[in-house]
Amino acid sequence: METALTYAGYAAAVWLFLIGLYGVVKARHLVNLCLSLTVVQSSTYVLLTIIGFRPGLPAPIYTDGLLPGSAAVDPIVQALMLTDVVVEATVIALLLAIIIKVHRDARTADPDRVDMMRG
Amino acid sequence: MKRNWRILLFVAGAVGIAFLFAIAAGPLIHPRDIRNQYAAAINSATFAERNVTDTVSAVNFDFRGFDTLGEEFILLVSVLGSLVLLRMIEDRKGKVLRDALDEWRDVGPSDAIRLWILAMIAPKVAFGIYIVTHGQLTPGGGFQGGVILASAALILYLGEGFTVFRDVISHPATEIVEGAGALGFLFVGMLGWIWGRPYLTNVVPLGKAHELTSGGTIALISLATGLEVAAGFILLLYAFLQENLSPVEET
Amino acid sequence: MIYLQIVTLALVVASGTIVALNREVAGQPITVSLFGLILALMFMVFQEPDVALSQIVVGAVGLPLMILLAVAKLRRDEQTMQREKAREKAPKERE
Amino acid sequence: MPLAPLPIIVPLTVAAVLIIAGKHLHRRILDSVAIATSATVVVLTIILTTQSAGGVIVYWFGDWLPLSPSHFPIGICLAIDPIGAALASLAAMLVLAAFTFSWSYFKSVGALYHVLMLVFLAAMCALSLTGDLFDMFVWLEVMTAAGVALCGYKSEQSQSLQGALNFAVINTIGAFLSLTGVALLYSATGTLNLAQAGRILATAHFSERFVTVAFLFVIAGFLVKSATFPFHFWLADAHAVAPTPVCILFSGIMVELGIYAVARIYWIVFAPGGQPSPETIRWVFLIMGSLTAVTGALYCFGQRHLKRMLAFSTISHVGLMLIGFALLNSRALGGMALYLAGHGLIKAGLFIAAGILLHRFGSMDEYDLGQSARHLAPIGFLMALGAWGLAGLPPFATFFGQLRIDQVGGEQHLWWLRAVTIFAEALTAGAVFRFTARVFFGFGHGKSMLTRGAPHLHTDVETSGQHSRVPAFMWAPMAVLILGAALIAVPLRGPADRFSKTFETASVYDAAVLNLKTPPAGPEPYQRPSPAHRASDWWIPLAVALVAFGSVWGALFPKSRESAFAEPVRAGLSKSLFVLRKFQSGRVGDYVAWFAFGIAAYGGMLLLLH
Repeated sequence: METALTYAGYAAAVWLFLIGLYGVVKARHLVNLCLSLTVVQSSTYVLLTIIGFRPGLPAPIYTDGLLPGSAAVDPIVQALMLTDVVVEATVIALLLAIIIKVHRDARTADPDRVDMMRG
Repeated sequence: MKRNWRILLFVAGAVGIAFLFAIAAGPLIHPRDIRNQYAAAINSATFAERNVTDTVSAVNFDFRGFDTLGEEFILLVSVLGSLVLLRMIEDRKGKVLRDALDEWRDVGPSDAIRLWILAMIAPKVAFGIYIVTHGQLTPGGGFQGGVILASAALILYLGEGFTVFRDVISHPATEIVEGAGALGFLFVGMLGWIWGRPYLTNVVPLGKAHELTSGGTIALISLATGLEVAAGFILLLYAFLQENLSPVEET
Repeated sequence: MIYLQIVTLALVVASGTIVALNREVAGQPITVSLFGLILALMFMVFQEPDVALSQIVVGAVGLPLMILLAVAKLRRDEQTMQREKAREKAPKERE
Repeated sequence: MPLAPLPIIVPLTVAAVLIIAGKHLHRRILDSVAIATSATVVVLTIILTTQSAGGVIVYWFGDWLPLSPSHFPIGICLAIDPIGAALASLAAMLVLAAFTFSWSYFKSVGALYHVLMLVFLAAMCALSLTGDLFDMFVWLEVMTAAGVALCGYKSEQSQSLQGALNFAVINTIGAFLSLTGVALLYSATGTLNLAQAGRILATAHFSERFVTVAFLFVIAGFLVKSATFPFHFWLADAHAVAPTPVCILFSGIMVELGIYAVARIYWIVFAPGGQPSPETIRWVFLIMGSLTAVTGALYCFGQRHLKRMLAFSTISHVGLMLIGFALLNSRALGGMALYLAGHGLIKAGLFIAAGILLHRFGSMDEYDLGQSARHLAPIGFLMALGAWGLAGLPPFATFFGQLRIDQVGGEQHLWWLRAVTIFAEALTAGAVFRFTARVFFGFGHGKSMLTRGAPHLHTDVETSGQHSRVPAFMWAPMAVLILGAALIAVPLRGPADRFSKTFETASVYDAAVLNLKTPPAGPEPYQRPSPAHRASDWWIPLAVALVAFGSVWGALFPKSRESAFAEPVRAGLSKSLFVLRKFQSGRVGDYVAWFAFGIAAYGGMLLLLH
């Protein structure tokens, strides 16, 4: 049963990665392109979650009841994700700011019509 | 390239990538013991060595604090980049700025409702501070608490409009807080040098477990991070809000 | 517990797919916020309260707000451009 | 106090202070502080380079040494070897040059420009010094974020930021795939430390398919950053919008750091276990490196905008560096290191020349400028010297580097590599020669057929002050950089050979990082190849010079002589350029499709080529 969960999580991560990329490739609007990136990013969260999860073990918070130092789920992947969640939000904000600027200059939000850099 | 060709190219690539993922699943599906060694080492070391109950905060601000330093600077640079991009478009200093919400404020809510909205700021700030300062004990810490603190500023905007928000936030001051947060992190890291230990060494007394003062530098770095994250998100909010306002002619 | 976990994974996949494939722009802040909440739920049921808290405050509130404001800004710019275009056209028609 | 973390901490601290105090400081003070900081980092990294010559310097943050009986690392370390430290010092030198160039003349918004550049510097140093896999990813992201912010920096002018958008999107996606790879590797080895991961992969016997895929995913973000085929599209777009000082860093060092990271990850993590097999790595990267070198050179010759031309030339040279890595030989790697240093300095000098043209004439377009720069002959002379260096001709470091790579290629019976080298170097240098000859010396009439269809970009003036003269703050760093690329060559040859051997020896690195009790035998002493062997490749620079001269002549005087030989060559080149230009579409969707396809292609090759 635990293996099934791992399979499911892994498949979910792969799916999110590819569907997010697909969203970027076919986006008709710069905002959608940018948001598809968050989907790609969430695929890494799902993957890290699956890697860090230990069936039946509690969260690594040793406050009440949990004996300090006893086995728990993996805290490292959580630390990696925790900072990433906050930081990537600001990166997305930076992208949105660029999009506002690009839209103003190119007078369109269709990524396929913004192509002054050809050749 | 035509769109169809592009999609074809992508689908070919995506099928390949899916295949690559499929053949790389082995160690994940059938884990070996070595996978757990880092986690186990950290889980047992955190409480014993640092008197901290939230292991994740300990990893973030102590064991792998150098990563977090990098992440903080991603945040800082992205915020500054957004400010550069958005701020230059128009200079609207000193002008009265209004948006759709302002019209609602004019006719809609009575002072009582506005008071209610503003009254929510206090618990929100308190909650944010709680989350920032209790990161070493319970889930939370500078990153989460910082965002909560920033959302208190959002309430200020909802209640009082952009002009008041701008005056309270006063953009240069917030930028200074942002820099101070980053500098605080760097400075706490340097404390180790005074004791002749490596950078980011936890040299502050570790305190008693389950108490607010536990964890030494973990709590301090969490605090600095909280400042920086809060200021960063407020600045982003400020920049994006300002984009949506039009200056009014003063009559 | 394990069924709950599988269900949340399915929800994550479904909402992520919606975000990636949605052609609408106006509705995106809502879908992204929903996606953020579901991710937070997933972190919760996989014993990651720290990440869940982080995801709730950022993914369900902070990020959608930025998106909302950016989309609103794009629409305002669009309107300004159309007005300018109309103004450029107008004198020609009179002639 | 050990110096190890200072190249990272010092610029970050100054950046944080400038955020707080920068608004109230005079522009000259800001510039002086920034120059002083980067000069300090140059000194620090040079000291670190010499110190690490005695052995890898290891520095554990937070005093978290590896656990004592098991040697298991739980913290993050800097692991500094001479090559990494030298790379950091190259980065610091280029930042110093960039700050000097932008002295007071470059339009600046408060202190933000200085803050972003200093954070960029810290990230480059951290990436070249760190010994932790996730840490590499973090600093890669810092570089991306700072780079994007610096691209958008000129945004008060009406310039499209589309290049910045392409840069941000494709690099972010690459970084996510890298993170996925790091996660997969962690799922198997349970560690994020480079040395420890390498040791576990060497002993734990994971399936070769898994290790191959993990390798590919981990390096994906760095391959994108290094702008190798087919992930190279974003680089030219980013250069077109980036201000000149930022271009110096993009072309001179950021892209090369991608190659460095690939080499570092391969040699420490994957080489000890022998998976993917060295033979596979060699062929895959030889193929991709050659493709990068050839396409980059073609694109480069087909440009009329100087910055874009130089950007494509960077792509081509990165391809040559990738070949240097792919030969999996310490002499070739030493050659690559020499080449990297020489190329970084020369390219930075050439970008300063572009900045000078923009400052004086408000344009960087070959045909718009016409012969307007004829009275700036000294600058033109320096630029021609730079092109000479790009061609890999003596006495530049690129010459010695390329010679090593070609010699090793000859030893491995890969004779066709010389054709790739000659083609890439001749065309990239030829393009710059052509530009110089036309703009500075007034040669040539008529437009070259090969630049037909090249974008005609408008570039906004980015400097203020008197535009009628070229301040010393601009031409002096250019002269120093280009002459420096020649002066470093001879003294650096020996160390490059010796320390590339250290770079490739994972056992020494592991022993230092993990504090292993029984230090394994050091790297076998480096042996110079016999002089007879070395002499055999001296004809290559001559061939490069001849081909470059031919290409320049053909491009400057298109109608002069319709020879039976030149015409088919010209037609062939222009046809392949016509096709290539379609791929360089400027649309980020296309680039992402190429990314997916490229990753799948890499994967296919890594799995199938044995």
